[in-house]
Amino acid sequence: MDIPPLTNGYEIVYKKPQTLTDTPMHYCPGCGHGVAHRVLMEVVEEMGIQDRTIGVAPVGCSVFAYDYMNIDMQEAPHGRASAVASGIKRVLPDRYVFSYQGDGDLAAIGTGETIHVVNRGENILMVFINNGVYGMTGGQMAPTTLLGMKTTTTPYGREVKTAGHPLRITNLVAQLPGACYVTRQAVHTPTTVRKLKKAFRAALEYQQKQQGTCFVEVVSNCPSSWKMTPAEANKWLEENMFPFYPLGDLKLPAQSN
Amino acid sequence: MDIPPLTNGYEIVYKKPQTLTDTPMHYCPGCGHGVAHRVLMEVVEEMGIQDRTIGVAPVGCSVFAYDYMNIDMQEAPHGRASAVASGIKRVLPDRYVFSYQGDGDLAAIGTGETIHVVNRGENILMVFINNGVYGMTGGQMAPTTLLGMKTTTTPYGREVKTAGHPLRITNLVAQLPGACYVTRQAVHTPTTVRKLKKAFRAALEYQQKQQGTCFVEVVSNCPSSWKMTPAEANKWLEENMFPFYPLGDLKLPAQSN
Amino acid sequence: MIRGTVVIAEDICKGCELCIEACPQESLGLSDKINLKGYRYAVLVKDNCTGCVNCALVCPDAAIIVYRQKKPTKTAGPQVEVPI
Amino acid sequence: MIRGTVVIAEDICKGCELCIEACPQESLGLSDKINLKGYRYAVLVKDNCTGCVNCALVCPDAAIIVYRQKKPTKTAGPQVEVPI
Amino acid sequence: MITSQEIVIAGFGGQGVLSMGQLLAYAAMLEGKEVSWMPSYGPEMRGGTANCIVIVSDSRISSPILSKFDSAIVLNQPSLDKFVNSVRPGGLLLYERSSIISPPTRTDIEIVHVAAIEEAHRLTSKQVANVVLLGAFLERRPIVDPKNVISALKEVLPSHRQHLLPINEQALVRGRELALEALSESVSR
Amino acid sequence: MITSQEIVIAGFGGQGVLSMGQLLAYAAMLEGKEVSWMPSYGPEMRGGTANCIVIVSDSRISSPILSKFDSAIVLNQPSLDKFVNSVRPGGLLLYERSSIISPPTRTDIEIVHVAAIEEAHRLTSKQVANVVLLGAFLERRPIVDPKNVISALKEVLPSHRQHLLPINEQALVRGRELALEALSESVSR
Amino acid sequence: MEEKAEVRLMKGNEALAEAAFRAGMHAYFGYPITPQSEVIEYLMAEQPSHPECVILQAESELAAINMIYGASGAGARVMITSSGPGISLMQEGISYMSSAQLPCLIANIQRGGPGLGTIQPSQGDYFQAVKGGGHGDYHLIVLAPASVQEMADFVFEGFRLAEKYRNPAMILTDGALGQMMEKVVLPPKGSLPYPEKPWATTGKTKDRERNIITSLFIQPEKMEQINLGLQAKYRQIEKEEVRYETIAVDDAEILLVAFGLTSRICQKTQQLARERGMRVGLLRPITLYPFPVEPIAALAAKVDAVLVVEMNAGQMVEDVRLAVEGKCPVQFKGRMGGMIPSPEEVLQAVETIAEKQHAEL
Amino acid sequence: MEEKAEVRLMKGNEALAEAAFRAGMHAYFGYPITPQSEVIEYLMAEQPSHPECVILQAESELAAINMIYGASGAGARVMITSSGPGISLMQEGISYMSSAQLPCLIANIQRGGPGLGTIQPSQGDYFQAVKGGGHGDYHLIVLAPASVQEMADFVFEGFRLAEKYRNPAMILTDGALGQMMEKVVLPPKGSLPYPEKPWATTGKTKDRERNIITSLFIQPEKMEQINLGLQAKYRQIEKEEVRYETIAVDDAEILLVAFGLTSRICQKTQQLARERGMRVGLLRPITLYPFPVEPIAALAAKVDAVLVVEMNAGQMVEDVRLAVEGKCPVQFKGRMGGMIPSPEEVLQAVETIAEKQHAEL
Ligand SMILES: Cc1ncc(C[n+]2csc(CCOP(=O)(O)OP(=O)(O)O)c2C)c(N)n1
Ligand SMILES: Cc1ncc(C[n+]2csc(CCOP(=O)(O)OP(=O)(O)O)c2C)c(N)n1
Ligand code: SF4
Ligand code: SF4
Ligand code: SF4
Ligand code: SF4
Ligand code: SF4
Ligand code: SF4
Ligand SMILES: [Mg+2]
Ligand SMILES: [Mg+2]
Repeated sequence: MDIPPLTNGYEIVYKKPQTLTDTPMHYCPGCGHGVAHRVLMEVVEEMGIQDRTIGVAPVGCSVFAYDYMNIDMQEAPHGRASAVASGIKRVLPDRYVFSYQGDGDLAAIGTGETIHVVNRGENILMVFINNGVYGMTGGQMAPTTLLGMKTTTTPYGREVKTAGHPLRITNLVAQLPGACYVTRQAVHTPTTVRKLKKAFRAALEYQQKQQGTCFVEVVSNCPSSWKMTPAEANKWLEENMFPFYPLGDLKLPAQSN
Repeated sequence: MDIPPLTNGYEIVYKKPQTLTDTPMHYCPGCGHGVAHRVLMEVVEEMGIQDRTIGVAPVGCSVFAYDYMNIDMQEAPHGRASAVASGIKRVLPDRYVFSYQGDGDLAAIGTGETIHVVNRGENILMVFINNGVYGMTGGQMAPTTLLGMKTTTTPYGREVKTAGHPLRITNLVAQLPGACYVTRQAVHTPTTVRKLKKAFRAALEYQQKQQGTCFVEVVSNCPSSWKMTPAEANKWLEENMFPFYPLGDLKLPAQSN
Repeated sequence: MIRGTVVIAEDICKGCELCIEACPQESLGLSDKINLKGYRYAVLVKDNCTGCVNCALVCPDAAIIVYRQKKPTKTAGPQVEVPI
Repeated sequence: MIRGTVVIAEDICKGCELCIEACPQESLGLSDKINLKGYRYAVLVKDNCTGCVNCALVCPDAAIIVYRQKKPTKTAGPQVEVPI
Repeated sequence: MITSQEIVIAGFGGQGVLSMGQLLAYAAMLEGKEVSWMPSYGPEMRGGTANCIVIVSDSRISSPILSKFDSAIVLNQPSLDKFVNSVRPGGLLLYERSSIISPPTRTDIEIVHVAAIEEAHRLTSKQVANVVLLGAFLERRPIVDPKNVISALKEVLPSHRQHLLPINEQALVRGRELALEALSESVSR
Repeated sequence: MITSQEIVIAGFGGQGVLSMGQLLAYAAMLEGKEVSWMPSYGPEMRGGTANCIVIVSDSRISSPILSKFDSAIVLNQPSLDKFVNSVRPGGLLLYERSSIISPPTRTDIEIVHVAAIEEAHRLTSKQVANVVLLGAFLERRPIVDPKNVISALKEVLPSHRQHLLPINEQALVRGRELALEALSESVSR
Repeated sequence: MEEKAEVRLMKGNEALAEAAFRAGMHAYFGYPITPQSEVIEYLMAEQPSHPECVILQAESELAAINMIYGASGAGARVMITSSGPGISLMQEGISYMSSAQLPCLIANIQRGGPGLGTIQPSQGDYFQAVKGGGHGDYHLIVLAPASVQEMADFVFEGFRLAEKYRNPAMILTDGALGQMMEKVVLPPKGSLPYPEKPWATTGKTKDRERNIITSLFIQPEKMEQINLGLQAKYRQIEKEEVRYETIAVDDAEILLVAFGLTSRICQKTQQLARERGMRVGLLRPITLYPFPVEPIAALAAKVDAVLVVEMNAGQMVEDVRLAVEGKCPVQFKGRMGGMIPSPEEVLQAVETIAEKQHAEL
Repeated sequence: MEEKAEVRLMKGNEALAEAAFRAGMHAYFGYPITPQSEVIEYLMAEQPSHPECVILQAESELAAINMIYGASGAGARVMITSSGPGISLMQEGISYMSSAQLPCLIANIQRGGPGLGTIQPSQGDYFQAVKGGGHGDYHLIVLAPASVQEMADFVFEGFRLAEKYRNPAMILTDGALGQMMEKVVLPPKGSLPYPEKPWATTGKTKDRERNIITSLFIQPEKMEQINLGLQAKYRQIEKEEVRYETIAVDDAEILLVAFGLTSRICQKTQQLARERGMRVGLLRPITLYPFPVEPIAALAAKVDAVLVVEMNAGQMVEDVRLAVEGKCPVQFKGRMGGMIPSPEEVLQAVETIAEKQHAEL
């Protein structure tokens, strides 16, 4: 994207970070993945750590994240992003390493890795995009799907009896001693975006201090699977997801030094 | 085992249940597995449900449980006992189904299954034998190994930095809405054995009421891996395991009807 | 009132309308035209933008550049101020 | 004092000594002999057993049967009473 | 009446390309014919172009995937560019007129274009442009009886959409008429 | 001096059967010989019987697993029963006297028994019964210099157990003497 | 609920799912993956009409295959479906089930690999299916449908064979057959009888010994016996269950060998070749295990050359070579990574062989 | 810390572990399983002397193989070890690594299968290792040691080949070789140079484009190119890296073919046979992939018969048959489930063949 010349007397106050490539993103219109990508890359740019940051995105809609984030990246098998990230971090302990995982990935097939990576306190950032469905494969139930919610595998709405309860894995993670900083954020309004950015920044700064795993849940949307317009989806999110997945910090590091 | 004839004027007040076979158990002297087996089978006998009980034991020292428990049983791949048990229970919903898993099995390789089986509230009993090591494979570190504890894979004692914290998976499980009854018991004294029996009985009775997963942790020993006599091991258990894994109920069913 | 403006990459925009929702000034709307990807894209429809950046913050496709009038009191040099 | 006794399956016993530890009466000890598996097995060493069942409860190999003197007051019939 | 056809139908994702193919296949099945419908796998997960291959035959169908066709029905320029040379000599290329900027120039095949989108708007439902095209196709290649297309539609439409039957029926008829008009135009030209 | 031997050593788990084999192999290696040591996999995970096959040779060793042996050293009855017929004619069967109830009856092999456990007790360490047997074996089959057994022991004993060297040295010597006595007994008999 | 045979236009994945209901499936455990997610979606949508059948989305393929293990061991008729990566994750479970002799039906709707690869159709998992992707010596019974009709039919056949031999059976197909629609005649529900399963763990009643499902036999002598038993079963399967189809092989000079989707493509090639006067025939293995060794060997003795066509780098061709044993040259034509060969490009390969053959005459 | 070459008496598993340190391994991720737990136990005990090397016990084999994936992608020299069931669980990860072209060394210390089986030695995972247990078309470079010395040497060789070809390499061995002790000469630490890995994800510096480790190529045309690239690499490996050993084959009438432990047993058989005046030779494939096709084909043209000996139901024998292509009869002698054939019983099989051969003369 060419940046247009400065309009006379005007200055740029906001533009896409250099840590995003110019490749147009394949996400559906209004999808929260794009915002989360951008905000994370803004932090990487602002911290000046592009050359020391390595990202891992597994299968899920964000599988092509490496096309958009202008940093070294690995694509991981479904559910294993945090294990892959641990492998990287263990051999390159001075780098900033993050995983970027969907709810299907992190809270279903990858549950074991999630719990154990945090329990070991791997010094990585885990970004957890909770959109309540399997977006990429066409909108099947995720562990985080709300009760009553219709998906392609719960066509009559999710029922406790057969499919169990929606899983607040972030709450579990927050209780592990290996967790350094655990927070739940969103991306659908200017305010939540600002907060998310602060959270990412904090998480990456903690990483330097080797205090354990930082875990940032982003309660996001999937307009396509939810079969809503982006605006409707964001409204639905506030009304339905937030009551069950309330925003805010679940764990802060013991000391701030 | 032939039961000797009643000594004149005496009556039997305690004998091995019929739900245990006569095969001598392969466990090391003093191993808690034997007690846990017997107590569980006593409950099955007393409830008269031998013909409706199906057990699942995965790899671990108790892999031969089917040689000792006189009920229909399945041997499961490492970590998957609760998934196997779910499969059985879903197709035979009126049977009593339990899994019997070690800490390596349930809390390491099987973490994902453990969390999701409980989260779905599968109506099974999960028996969790926590002896702080991988007994069967020769005493390697388990997720539950205490800090500082020496095992064959932590020859200098478990360290947080590399191996993370001991994992209290039972505490995590207790927070899932699918859990009906979660308790932590022991097998090393007459009193704890009596309590364990009550817990097993309660768990199987709840199963009938379809209220969700019952989860009974048994803090046990492994004299061989710990390189102690059975008596020493039980003392060490009280002094070291109990402070970190305190006995007692972690969750009771909402209503008792 | 501070004056601002936005430049929207029309080929990148997917017409999700989230910027339109987010703009406190109601400065934005959808164009009638369709871009190469087949989307009606977002455009400035009023000249009252304050450069508040809200639209850019919520744009999932990073399609928006926001400008603000330079504060005349400040010393020279095109300072890029990132407000969040 | 109620009188009891125990019968220990000497071929099954692994000599773990947990019953010995658990017996409040100190009625049990290890035999000097070795069984087929190579273990010194547990035996009654005193005649003061009360049939309290403690030893059987902790025996990992279910090797112990516990007997207790019948209460003479009770009506007839060999009742098996399981105290736990 | 022709008895067998190998057809490719191609356009943008939302244009009803796949369902047009299904409808045709279903109708042919109702007539007791052998049919196959093979959607293409675009690399895009959502949106992008779509196409399907429909084969109708009196005998067992061998390959459901082909690179040469008796007929092509295309609804956008990229699809036309992609398939124009896949039509066998003597075959048919039918396209939606307003969607094509540079029309095909082959002379060894029959080329028909109809303003299906315009017509659909006229019928007050832009959803039926594909049915208009299907009507036009069946005029030129009467591989199934249009009546059976309607029967097929009855079967596949869920109950809450059965009210759309009449408009589809009209679309089919209008397609047929437009194809006839197009033909007479080209004959008169 | 013989240059090659295929030996099986068998007994209960705790009797030091495996380490006796290792010691022998190590000593042979120190003399520049080719060696292999193969433990058996008993079906039992813990306890039960154990055995190992040790091969010492001047040339490259082919199969480390054999079913016939030049020598067998056995420390309990089940092992004797299992291996008595695996000794090649002319070979050696050495056994611990007190552990065997029904002695072997073969006449085509050399049979030697020593009271190694008794001797070990006399040396105040029942751990060294295996070394007594090793001394006896080396008297009959001098495949390595006993000095090298001691050197090997120096290498394998961890520093906090180096004080056990003298008693092992004695055990080795006593084993040798017992074997000589056994021989003279059988000769005089 | 009895249903009659019925004609429908269906996708292969849907036909497979519907057939499973009609074949009396008791339980399905699965996990979404393209290009087979329609199976679980169809099953979930139709489940209310089949209340006797459990359909569960597991948290992973690993959990799913182990739920299948448990349910099968408890006597249920069970199915699981997935594609490439998901099937790889099941290899431990499949090895266990083979060893414990648990019947089940596994469908692999193949996509292009290795790794994450593409979501396009492929036949790259032949080796995994036929040689055994898990550890140890075992075989799956492997059926390769070539039409939507067979996607349905082989569900019945798969269950039947799996239960007859107490062995996992696999339907090895691909994304194209899963997504394409054809006419399919569906057998009525209830037409596949349930065999007795006296070995199942349904609760130890007084009148029998306890049942044990296990693959652990710690004594090697015993484990070898288990293996010999398995091998004897495989020999029987090889003797009795080979299935294949031939087209115009009687006078063929060139023999095409292909399975699944590529066999359909080769059928077209065969027609085109005959139109051009070339004597080309086709043999399609229907069972990949047991493999039609003898029919291929017999034809190999008569033809000038064999051409194997696959959507992979050459996998079944090894089994063909083993059958041909040098009796005639065996050529290979493959596409990979989700590419589908066209009948015309296969024809070209045939022509090249024909020319070479003539040049050599 | 430089160390000199050193002679030691070690178990195979220990030799492998010690060699890994000396070969400059950066990271090992593993999970206990018999009969290979000594590897991680040894590594953990010795780790303090190798502070540059990460040794981590993962929570599962699945996590371990993916840690290997990450660490290898980050440029590290990595190793993982397991046995049967654990290796099966890694199949998805192995397929991914093959596709993403990540070097690593995997050791499978085989035990008897299928399923949980036994903990006794076996060669039952040959197919899985050589044909590809995971999905898609890929090959591992497979080395089969036959001595403790080779357990150490092939660690160096495995790392070297893996890095040279950017491909996973596997040491396929068994519990007996893992547990047995032999003399081993250990090369000094630092003797295996580190190649440049410009593709590794170490952080995108200004002077280069970002590095991406992926196996996803959604466009089939692109994925086919990736596959063609892999196949070209495999052809090169087949051309350049075949390793095998022969004993007394020049005048052999009967050729034994065996790998790993069974090749040692066959060596004894070969000696016994010669002692009995039978002209028996032995070919031992050292690389199972690439397989020594040509040497076997050449010998097949000269000998009367080939006898393949394996501790399985007959797996490598297929590759031998493919090489022999009917030139002479190929017989098989196998034991399963953890049973080890004795030299004498192999000799018996040889005698049977010899008799038959003579009867036919
Ligand atoms: C082993 C394996 N199983 C299944 C899949 C198919 N698959 C790809 S992404 C995905 C889930 C995506 O959901 P989520 O992680 O929530 O990400 P989202 O697309 O919603 O952002 C699945 C099941 C796969 N690629 N690999
Ligand atoms: C996939 C797989 N990985 C590893 C093993 C080896 N293994 C068998 S049991 C076991 C752990 C046993 O520990 P635990 O579950 O705590 O049971 P315990 O023996 O302590 O009672 C392991 C790692 C296996 N059988 N399968
Ligand atoms: S499917 Fe959902 S999560 Fe995926 S890109 Fe579209 S909106 Fe986003
Ligand atoms: S190893 Fe430990 S857990 Fe296993 S039987 Fe022995 S004492 Fe019990
Ligand atoms: S910068 Fe603020 S005022 Fe201007 S268009 Fe964007 S949201 Fe509206
Ligand atoms: S938010 Fe971005 S993508 Fe959406 S309409 Fe506005 S400019 Fe376009
Ligand atoms: S029953 Fe009680 S008193 Fe008697 S031996 Fe046992 S523990 Fe001692
Ligand atoms: S507790 Fe049981 S096994 Fe242990 S010594 Fe007493 S009788 Fe023997
Ligand atoms: Mg999601
Ligand atoms: Mg344990």
